[in-house]
Amino acid sequence: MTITALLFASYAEAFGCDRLELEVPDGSTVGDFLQRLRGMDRDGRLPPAPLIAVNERYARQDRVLRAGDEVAVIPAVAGG
Amino acid sequence: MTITALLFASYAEAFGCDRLELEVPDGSTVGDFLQRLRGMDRDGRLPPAPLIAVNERYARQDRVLRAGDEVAVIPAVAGG
Amino acid sequence: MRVAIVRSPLDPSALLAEVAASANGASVLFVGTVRDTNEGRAVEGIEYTAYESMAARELEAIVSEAASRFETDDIVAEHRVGALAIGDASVVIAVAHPHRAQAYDASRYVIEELKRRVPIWKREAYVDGTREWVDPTATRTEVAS
Amino acid sequence: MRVAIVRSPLDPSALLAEVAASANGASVLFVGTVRDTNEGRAVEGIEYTAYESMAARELEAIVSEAASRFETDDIVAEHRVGALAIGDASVVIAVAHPHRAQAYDASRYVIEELKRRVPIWKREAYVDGTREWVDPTATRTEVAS
Repeated sequence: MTITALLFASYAEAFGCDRLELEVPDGSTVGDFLQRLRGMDRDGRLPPAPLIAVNERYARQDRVLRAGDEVAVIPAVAGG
Repeated sequence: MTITALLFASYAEAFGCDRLELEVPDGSTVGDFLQRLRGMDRDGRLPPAPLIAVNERYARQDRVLRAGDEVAVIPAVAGG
Repeated sequence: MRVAIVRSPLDPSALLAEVAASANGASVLFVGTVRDTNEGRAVEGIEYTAYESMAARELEAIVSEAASRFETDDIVAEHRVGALAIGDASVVIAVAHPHRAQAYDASRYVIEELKRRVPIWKREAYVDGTREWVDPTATRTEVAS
Repeated sequence: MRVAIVRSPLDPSALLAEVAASANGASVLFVGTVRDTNEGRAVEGIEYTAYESMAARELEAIVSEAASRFETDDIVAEHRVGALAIGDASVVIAVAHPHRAQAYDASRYVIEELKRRVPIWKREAYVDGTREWVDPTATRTEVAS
Protein backbone atom coordinates (compact mmCIF):
# COMPACT_ATOMS: atom_id res chain seq x y z
CA MET A 1 0.00 0.00 0.00
CA THR A 2 1.05 3.61 -0.49
CA ILE A 3 1.80 5.88 2.46
CA THR A 4 2.50 9.59 2.13
CA ALA A 5 5.36 10.85 4.25
CA LEU A 6 5.60 14.50 5.23
CA LEU A 7 8.92 15.93 6.35
CA PHE A 8 9.39 19.29 8.02
CA ALA A 9 12.06 21.80 8.94
CA SER A 10 15.44 20.14 9.63
CA TYR A 11 14.13 16.74 8.46
CA ALA A 12 13.01 18.17 5.14
CA GLU A 13 16.47 19.64 4.73
CA ALA A 14 18.15 16.36 5.62
CA PHE A 15 16.09 14.41 3.08
CA GLY A 16 16.13 17.17 0.49
CA CYS A 17 12.34 16.93 0.13
CA ASP A 18 9.26 17.57 2.20
CA ARG A 19 6.88 14.98 0.80
CA LEU A 20 7.35 11.47 -0.58
CA GLU A 21 5.29 8.39 -1.35
CA LEU A 22 6.46 5.09 0.14
CA GLU A 23 5.28 1.57 -0.69
CA VAL A 24 5.00 -0.57 2.45
CA PRO A 25 3.45 -4.06 3.00
CA ASP A 26 -0.15 -4.16 4.20
CA GLY A 27 -0.32 -4.24 8.00
CA SER A 28 2.82 -2.15 8.42
CA THR A 29 3.10 -0.10 11.59
CA VAL A 30 4.51 3.36 12.13
CA GLY A 31 7.66 1.60 13.35
CA ASP A 32 7.96 -0.41 10.10
CA PHE A 33 7.45 2.75 8.09
CA LEU A 34 10.22 4.47 10.05
CA GLN A 35 12.58 1.56 9.27
CA ARG A 36 11.95 2.15 5.56
CA LEU A 37 12.51 5.87 5.93
CA ARG A 38 15.68 5.38 7.92
CA GLY A 39 17.18 3.48 5.00
CA MET A 40 16.96 6.72 3.01
CA ASP A 41 18.47 8.87 5.79
CA ARG A 42 22.11 9.01 4.73
CA ASP A 43 23.04 11.85 7.10
CA GLY A 44 21.51 10.05 10.08
CA ARG A 45 19.49 13.11 11.08
CA LEU A 46 16.47 11.13 12.25
CA PRO A 47 16.59 10.50 16.02
CA PRO A 48 15.92 6.97 17.36
CA ALA A 49 12.23 7.72 18.02
CA PRO A 50 11.05 10.84 16.23
CA LEU A 51 7.60 12.27 16.93
CA ILE A 52 5.07 10.93 14.45
CA ALA A 53 1.62 12.13 13.47
CA VAL A 54 -0.77 10.05 11.39
CA ASN A 55 -3.43 12.09 9.63
CA GLU A 56 -2.61 15.16 11.75
CA ARG A 57 -2.72 13.37 15.11
CA TYR A 58 0.23 12.22 17.20
CA ALA A 59 0.60 8.44 16.96
CA ARG A 60 2.68 5.70 18.59
CA GLN A 61 5.16 3.39 16.88
CA ASP A 62 2.82 0.38 17.08
CA ARG A 63 0.02 2.14 15.25
CA VAL A 64 -1.05 0.09 12.20
CA LEU A 65 -1.17 2.10 8.98
CA ARG A 66 -3.80 2.03 6.26
CA ALA A 67 -3.52 2.83 2.58
CA GLY A 68 -3.60 6.56 1.99
CA ASP A 69 -2.46 7.49 5.51
CA GLU A 70 -0.45 10.67 5.77
CA VAL A 71 2.48 10.13 8.12
CA ALA A 72 4.29 13.23 9.34
CA VAL A 73 7.76 12.99 10.85
CA ILE A 74 7.98 15.83 13.31
CA PRO A 75 11.21 17.45 14.52
CA ALA A 76 11.30 18.90 18.05
CA VAL A 77 8.66 21.62 17.92
CA ALA A 78 9.74 25.20 18.55
CA GLY A 79 6.66 27.39 18.26
CA GLY A 80 5.86 30.41 20.38
CA MET B 1 -0.01 69.81 68.28
CA THR B 2 -2.22 69.66 65.19
CA ILE B 3 -2.64 66.47 63.19
CA THR B 4 -4.54 66.29 59.90
CA ALA B 5 -6.80 63.27 59.56
CA LEU B 6 -7.83 61.99 56.13
CA LEU B 7 -10.87 59.77 55.81
CA PHE B 8 -11.81 57.78 52.72
CA ALA B 9 -14.69 55.88 51.18
CA SER B 10 -16.96 54.28 53.83
CA TYR B 11 -15.11 56.06 56.64
CA ALA B 12 -15.61 59.46 55.04
CA GLU B 13 -19.31 58.64 54.79
CA ALA B 14 -19.49 57.50 58.40
CA PHE B 15 -17.86 60.70 59.68
CA GLY B 16 -19.62 62.93 57.16
CA CYS B 17 -16.28 64.48 56.18
CA ASP B 18 -13.03 63.46 54.51
CA ARG B 19 -10.55 65.74 56.26
CA LEU B 20 -10.33 67.15 59.77
CA GLU B 21 -7.77 68.77 62.05
CA LEU B 22 -7.31 67.23 65.50
CA GLU B 23 -5.39 68.65 68.48
CA VAL B 24 -3.47 65.93 70.33
CA PRO B 25 -0.82 66.17 73.09
CA ASP B 26 2.83 66.20 72.02
CA GLY B 27 4.24 62.66 71.92
CA SER B 28 0.91 61.12 70.91
CA THR B 29 1.05 57.87 68.93
CA VAL B 30 -1.13 56.66 66.10
CA GLY B 31 -3.00 54.63 68.73
CA ASP B 32 -3.68 57.75 70.84
CA PHE B 33 -4.86 59.57 67.76
CA LEU B 34 -7.24 56.72 66.93
CA GLN B 35 -8.68 56.93 70.49
CA ARG B 36 -9.52 60.59 69.86
CA LEU B 37 -11.05 59.79 66.50
CA ARG B 38 -13.08 56.94 67.92
CA GLY B 39 -14.76 59.38 70.33
CA MET B 40 -16.24 61.08 67.25
CA ASP B 41 -17.35 57.81 65.59
CA ARG B 42 -20.97 57.65 66.70
CA ASP B 43 -21.92 54.94 64.20
CA GLY B 44 -19.03 52.73 65.31
CA ARG B 45 -17.88 52.19 61.72
CA LEU B 46 -14.18 52.17 62.57
CA PRO B 47 -12.89 48.63 63.08
CA PRO B 48 -10.73 47.82 66.18
CA ALA B 49 -7.47 48.31 64.28
CA PRO B 50 -7.98 50.13 60.97
CA LEU B 51 -5.12 50.46 58.51
CA ILE B 52 -3.25 53.71 59.04
CA ALA B 53 -0.87 55.66 56.85
CA VAL B 54 1.25 58.52 58.11
CA ASN B 55 2.41 60.89 55.37
CA GLU B 56 1.41 58.38 52.66
CA ARG B 57 3.15 55.37 54.21
CA TYR B 58 1.56 52.55 56.17
CA ALA B 59 2.33 52.95 59.89
CA ARG B 60 1.87 50.96 63.10
CA GLN B 61 -0.19 51.97 66.13
CA ASP B 62 2.92 52.75 68.22
CA ARG B 63 4.29 55.24 65.70
CA VAL B 64 4.87 58.61 67.44
CA LEU B 65 3.31 61.53 65.61
CA ARG B 66 4.80 64.96 64.91
CA ALA B 67 3.08 68.28 64.37
CA GLY B 68 1.79 68.57 60.82
CA ASP B 69 1.63 64.82 60.18
CA GLU B 70 -1.08 63.70 57.81
CA VAL B 71 -2.75 60.57 59.17
CA ALA B 72 -4.94 58.62 56.76
CA VAL B 73 -7.47 56.13 58.06
CA ILE B 74 -7.75 53.49 55.37
CA PRO B 75 -10.75 51.20 54.83
CA ALA B 76 -10.13 47.73 53.38
CA VAL B 77 -8.67 48.49 49.96
CA ALA B 78 -10.56 47.29 46.89
CA GLY B 79 -8.61 48.37 43.83
CA GLY B 80 -8.16 46.38 40.66
CA MET C 1 8.85 51.62 34.74
CA ARG C 2 5.92 53.98 35.09
CA VAL C 3 2.74 54.08 37.13
CA ALA C 4 -0.23 56.42 37.13
CA ILE C 5 -3.60 56.96 38.77
CA VAL C 6 -5.75 58.47 36.02
CA ARG C 7 -9.28 59.79 35.50
CA SER C 8 -9.50 59.21 31.74
CA PRO C 9 -10.11 55.86 29.96
CA LEU C 10 -7.16 53.47 29.96
CA ASP C 11 -5.48 52.41 26.71
CA PRO C 12 -4.15 48.84 27.07
CA SER C 13 -2.51 48.85 23.62
CA ALA C 14 -0.50 51.96 24.44
CA LEU C 15 0.87 50.29 27.58
CA LEU C 16 1.73 47.15 25.65
CA ALA C 17 3.66 49.25 23.14
CA GLU C 18 5.38 51.12 25.96
CA VAL C 19 7.07 47.99 27.39
CA ALA C 20 8.23 46.61 24.04
CA ALA C 21 11.99 46.27 23.56
CA SER C 22 14.05 44.19 21.18
CA ALA C 23 15.57 42.18 24.04
CA ASN C 24 12.11 41.01 25.16
CA GLY C 25 10.55 37.77 23.96
CA ALA C 26 7.37 37.87 26.01
CA SER C 27 4.81 40.51 26.94
CA VAL C 28 1.96 39.93 29.38
CA LEU C 29 -0.86 42.43 29.57
CA PHE C 30 -3.41 42.29 32.38
CA VAL C 31 -6.64 44.26 32.07
CA GLY C 32 -9.14 44.42 34.90
CA THR C 33 -12.63 45.36 33.75
CA VAL C 34 -15.92 46.21 35.42
CA ARG C 35 -18.18 43.18 35.20
CA ASP C 36 -21.93 43.06 35.23
CA THR C 37 -22.33 40.85 38.30
CA ASN C 38 -20.66 40.60 41.69
CA GLU C 39 -21.62 37.99 44.28
CA GLY C 40 -24.81 37.35 42.36
CA ARG C 41 -25.94 40.99 42.25
CA ALA C 42 -26.48 42.78 38.93
CA VAL C 43 -24.03 45.67 38.75
CA GLU C 44 -24.67 48.87 36.81
CA GLY C 45 -21.32 50.58 37.33
CA ILE C 46 -18.50 51.19 39.80
CA GLU C 47 -17.16 54.40 41.28
CA TYR C 48 -13.47 54.16 42.15
CA THR C 49 -11.90 56.59 44.61
CA ALA C 50 -8.30 56.68 45.80
CA TYR C 51 -5.95 58.35 48.20
CA GLU C 52 -4.31 59.41 44.99
CA SER C 53 -0.87 60.56 46.09
CA MET C 54 -0.34 57.50 48.28
CA ALA C 55 -1.86 55.15 45.69
CA ALA C 56 0.67 56.35 43.09
CA ARG C 57 3.51 56.04 45.58
CA GLU C 58 2.49 52.54 46.70
CA LEU C 59 1.91 51.33 43.14
CA GLU C 60 5.34 52.66 42.23
CA ALA C 61 6.86 50.72 45.14
CA ILE C 62 5.14 47.53 43.96
CA VAL C 63 6.35 47.96 40.39
CA SER C 64 9.89 48.57 41.66
CA GLU C 65 9.71 45.41 43.75
CA ALA C 66 8.53 43.42 40.73
CA ALA C 67 11.26 44.95 38.56
CA SER C 68 13.96 43.94 41.00
CA ARG C 69 12.51 40.52 41.84
CA PHE C 70 11.83 39.47 38.23
CA GLU C 71 14.63 41.42 36.58
CA THR C 72 12.94 43.70 34.10
CA ASP C 73 12.41 47.44 34.00
CA ASP C 74 9.72 47.07 31.34
CA ILE C 75 6.67 47.34 33.60
CA VAL C 76 3.89 49.92 33.36
CA ALA C 77 0.77 50.04 35.54
CA GLU C 78 -2.20 52.39 35.46
CA HIS C 79 -5.33 52.45 37.61
CA ARG C 80 -8.34 54.51 36.71
CA VAL C 81 -10.55 56.34 39.23
CA GLY C 82 -13.97 57.95 38.83
CA ALA C 83 -17.23 56.53 37.51
CA LEU C 84 -16.76 53.42 35.34
CA ALA C 85 -19.34 51.53 33.31
CA ILE C 86 -19.59 47.78 32.64
CA GLY C 87 -16.68 46.68 30.46
CA ASP C 88 -14.52 49.71 31.26
CA ALA C 89 -10.91 48.93 32.18
CA SER C 90 -10.13 49.85 35.79
CA VAL C 91 -6.53 48.67 35.81
CA VAL C 92 -3.95 47.81 33.16
CA ILE C 93 -0.57 46.21 33.84
CA ALA C 94 1.92 45.64 31.02
CA VAL C 95 5.11 43.64 31.56
CA ALA C 96 7.75 42.59 29.05
CA HIS C 97 10.72 40.35 29.69
CA PRO C 98 13.20 38.27 27.70
CA HIS C 99 11.42 35.14 29.05
CA ARG C 100 7.78 34.35 29.56
CA ALA C 101 7.84 32.79 33.04
CA GLN C 102 9.12 36.00 34.60
CA ALA C 103 6.73 38.14 32.53
CA TYR C 104 3.74 36.19 33.89
CA ASP C 105 5.09 36.16 37.44
CA ALA C 106 5.83 39.89 37.47
CA SER C 107 2.36 40.67 36.11
CA ARG C 108 0.73 38.51 38.75
CA TYR C 109 2.87 40.04 41.50
CA VAL C 110 1.82 43.57 40.57
CA ILE C 111 -1.93 42.85 40.48
CA GLU C 112 -1.90 40.80 43.71
CA GLU C 113 0.07 43.42 45.63
CA LEU C 114 -2.02 46.22 44.13
CA LYS C 115 -5.16 44.58 45.48
CA ARG C 116 -3.54 44.11 48.86
CA ARG C 117 -1.82 47.45 49.40
CA VAL C 118 -2.85 50.27 47.08
CA PRO C 119 -5.37 52.63 48.75
CA ILE C 120 -8.16 52.52 46.20
CA TRP C 121 -11.81 51.82 46.98
CA LYS C 122 -14.85 51.05 44.93
CA ARG C 123 -18.54 51.60 45.41
CA GLU C 124 -20.73 49.37 43.30
CA ALA C 125 -23.99 50.72 41.95
CA TYR C 126 -26.50 47.91 41.51
CA VAL C 127 -29.27 47.63 38.97
CA ASP C 128 -31.78 47.70 41.84
CA GLY C 129 -30.73 51.29 42.62
CA THR C 130 -28.65 50.59 45.75
CA ARG C 131 -24.94 51.35 46.18
CA GLU C 132 -22.36 49.72 48.39
CA TRP C 133 -18.66 50.06 49.24
CA VAL C 134 -16.93 46.82 48.40
CA ASP C 135 -15.04 45.20 51.29
CA PRO C 136 -12.91 42.31 50.03
CA THR C 137 -12.06 41.35 53.62
CA ALA C 138 -15.72 40.64 54.44
CA THR C 139 -16.98 37.06 54.18
CA ARG C 140 -17.86 36.27 50.59
CA THR C 141 -19.19 33.35 48.67
CA GLU C 142 -17.08 34.18 45.66
CA VAL C 143 -13.68 35.74 45.05
CA ALA C 144 -13.72 38.96 43.04
CA SER C 145 -11.49 39.26 40.00
CA MET D 1 -12.88 30.24 21.13
CA ARG D 2 -10.89 30.67 17.94
CA VAL D 3 -7.44 29.74 16.74
CA ALA D 4 -5.51 30.49 13.57
CA ILE D 5 -2.16 29.98 11.91
CA VAL D 6 -1.60 33.13 9.86
CA ARG D 7 0.95 34.65 7.50
CA SER D 8 0.12 38.32 8.10
CA PRO D 9 1.16 40.44 11.11
CA LEU D 10 -0.73 39.69 14.33
CA ASP D 11 -2.94 42.32 15.98
CA PRO D 12 -2.88 41.82 19.77
CA SER D 13 -5.46 44.57 20.41
CA ALA D 14 -7.96 42.92 18.10
CA LEU D 15 -7.64 39.64 20.01
CA LEU D 16 -8.04 41.43 23.34
CA ALA D 17 -11.25 43.04 22.05
CA GLU D 18 -12.46 39.69 20.74
CA VAL D 19 -12.51 38.04 24.19
CA ALA D 20 -14.18 40.95 25.98
CA ALA D 21 -17.59 40.23 27.54
CA SER D 22 -19.54 41.99 30.25
CA ALA D 23 -19.33 38.96 32.56
CA ASN D 24 -15.53 39.07 32.51
CA GLY D 25 -13.51 40.96 35.10
CA ALA D 26 -10.03 40.01 33.91
CA SER D 27 -8.28 39.74 30.57
CA VAL D 28 -4.76 38.38 30.12
CA LEU D 29 -2.97 38.90 26.82
CA PHE D 30 0.25 37.06 26.04
CA VAL D 31 2.41 38.23 23.15
CA GLY D 32 5.51 36.32 22.10
CA THR D 33 7.95 38.45 20.12
CA VAL D 34 11.16 37.84 18.21
CA ARG D 35 14.05 39.00 20.33
CA ASP D 36 17.44 40.18 19.25
CA THR D 37 19.49 37.55 21.10
CA ASN D 38 19.18 33.84 21.77
CA GLU D 39 21.69 31.91 23.83
CA GLY D 40 24.13 34.77 23.48
CA ARG D 41 23.94 34.96 19.68
CA ALA D 42 22.78 38.13 17.92
CA VAL D 43 19.62 37.29 15.98
CA GLU D 44 18.56 39.10 12.82
CA GLY D 45 15.20 37.39 12.27
CA ILE D 46 13.29 34.13 12.53
CA GLU D 47 11.56 32.08 9.89
CA TYR D 48 8.63 30.10 11.27
CA THR D 49 7.24 27.10 9.41
CA ALA D 50 4.39 24.83 10.43
CA TYR D 51 2.54 21.68 9.55
CA GLU D 52 -0.28 24.14 9.18
CA SER D 53 -3.36 21.92 9.15
CA MET D 54 -2.17 19.90 12.16
CA ALA D 55 -0.92 23.01 13.96
CA ALA D 56 -4.36 24.57 13.72
CA ARG D 57 -6.00 21.35 14.87
CA GLU D 58 -3.61 20.89 17.80
CA LEU D 59 -3.88 24.52 18.88
CA GLU D 60 -7.64 24.20 18.78
CA ALA D 61 -7.45 21.11 20.98
CA ILE D 62 -5.28 23.00 23.49
CA VAL D 63 -7.65 25.97 23.59
CA SER D 64 -10.59 23.60 24.12
CA GLU D 65 -8.77 21.92 26.99
CA ALA D 66 -8.05 25.31 28.57
CA ALA D 67 -11.67 26.38 28.08
CA SER D 68 -12.97 23.30 29.83
CA ARG D 69 -10.33 23.22 32.57
CA PHE D 70 -10.56 26.93 33.45
CA GLU D 71 -14.21 27.46 32.58
CA THR D 72 -14.22 30.16 29.96
CA ASP D 73 -14.96 30.15 26.23
CA ASP D 74 -13.31 33.52 25.80
CA ILE D 75 -9.95 32.34 24.48
CA VAL D 76 -8.36 33.24 21.14
CA ALA D 77 -4.91 32.16 19.96
CA GLU D 78 -3.03 32.99 16.78
CA HIS D 79 0.43 31.94 15.64
CA ARG D 80 2.18 33.60 12.75
CA VAL D 81 4.39 31.77 10.24
CA GLY D 82 6.80 33.11 7.63
CA ALA D 83 9.74 35.49 7.96
CA LEU D 84 9.60 37.62 11.11
CA ALA D 85 11.85 40.51 12.14
CA ILE D 86 13.03 41.51 15.62
CA GLY D 87 10.08 42.74 17.68
CA ASP D 88 7.45 41.07 15.48
CA ALA D 89 4.78 39.12 17.34
CA SER D 90 4.96 35.39 16.62
CA VAL D 91 2.12 34.31 18.90
CA VAL D 92 -0.76 36.07 20.63
CA ILE D 93 -3.05 34.47 23.21
CA ALA D 94 -6.00 36.40 24.65
CA VAL D 95 -8.04 35.03 27.55
CA ALA D 96 -10.88 36.67 29.47
CA HIS D 97 -12.61 35.28 32.55
CA PRO D 98 -14.80 36.56 35.37
CA HIS D 99 -11.81 36.07 37.71
CA ARG D 100 -8.13 36.80 37.25
CA ALA D 101 -6.56 33.61 38.65
CA GLN D 102 -8.22 31.50 35.98
CA ALA D 103 -7.43 34.03 33.25
CA TYR D 104 -3.70 33.84 34.07
CA ASP D 105 -3.75 30.05 34.43
CA ALA D 106 -5.58 29.50 31.13
CA SER D 107 -3.18 31.83 29.31
CA ARG D 108 -0.19 30.01 30.75
CA TYR D 109 -1.69 26.63 29.92
CA VAL D 110 -2.16 27.55 26.26
CA ILE D 111 1.38 28.89 25.72
CA GLU D 112 3.04 25.98 27.57
CA GLU D 113 1.07 23.33 25.66
CA LEU D 114 1.56 25.20 22.39
CA LYS D 115 5.32 25.07 22.90
CA ARG D 116 5.13 21.38 23.76
CA ARG D 117 2.71 20.08 21.14
CA VAL D 118 1.97 22.37 18.21
CA PRO D 119 4.02 21.42 15.11
CA ILE D 120 5.72 24.72 14.40
CA TRP D 121 9.45 25.16 13.85
CA LYS D 122 11.73 28.13 13.68
CA ARG D 123 15.00 28.81 11.95
CA GLU D 124 16.98 31.65 13.41
CA ALA D 125 19.03 33.87 11.12
CA TYR D 126 22.00 35.28 12.97
CA VAL D 127 23.73 38.60 12.43
CA ASP D 128 26.88 36.67 11.46
CA GLY D 129 25.05 35.32 8.39
CA THR D 130 24.45 31.76 9.61
CA ARG D 131 21.04 30.12 10.07
CA GLU D 132 19.97 27.33 12.38
CA TRP D 133 16.85 25.33 13.21
CA VAL D 134 16.05 25.83 16.89
CA ASP D 135 15.80 22.64 18.93
CA PRO D 136 14.41 23.37 22.40
CA THR D 137 15.11 19.78 23.47
CA ALA D 138 18.85 20.20 22.94
CA THR D 139 21.03 21.13 25.92
CA ARG D 140 20.94 24.84 26.46
CA THR D 141 22.48 27.34 28.80
CA GLU D 142 19.35 29.43 28.85
CA VAL D 143 15.62 28.80 28.56
CA ALA D 144 13.94 30.41 25.55
CA SER D 145 10.93 32.65 26.08
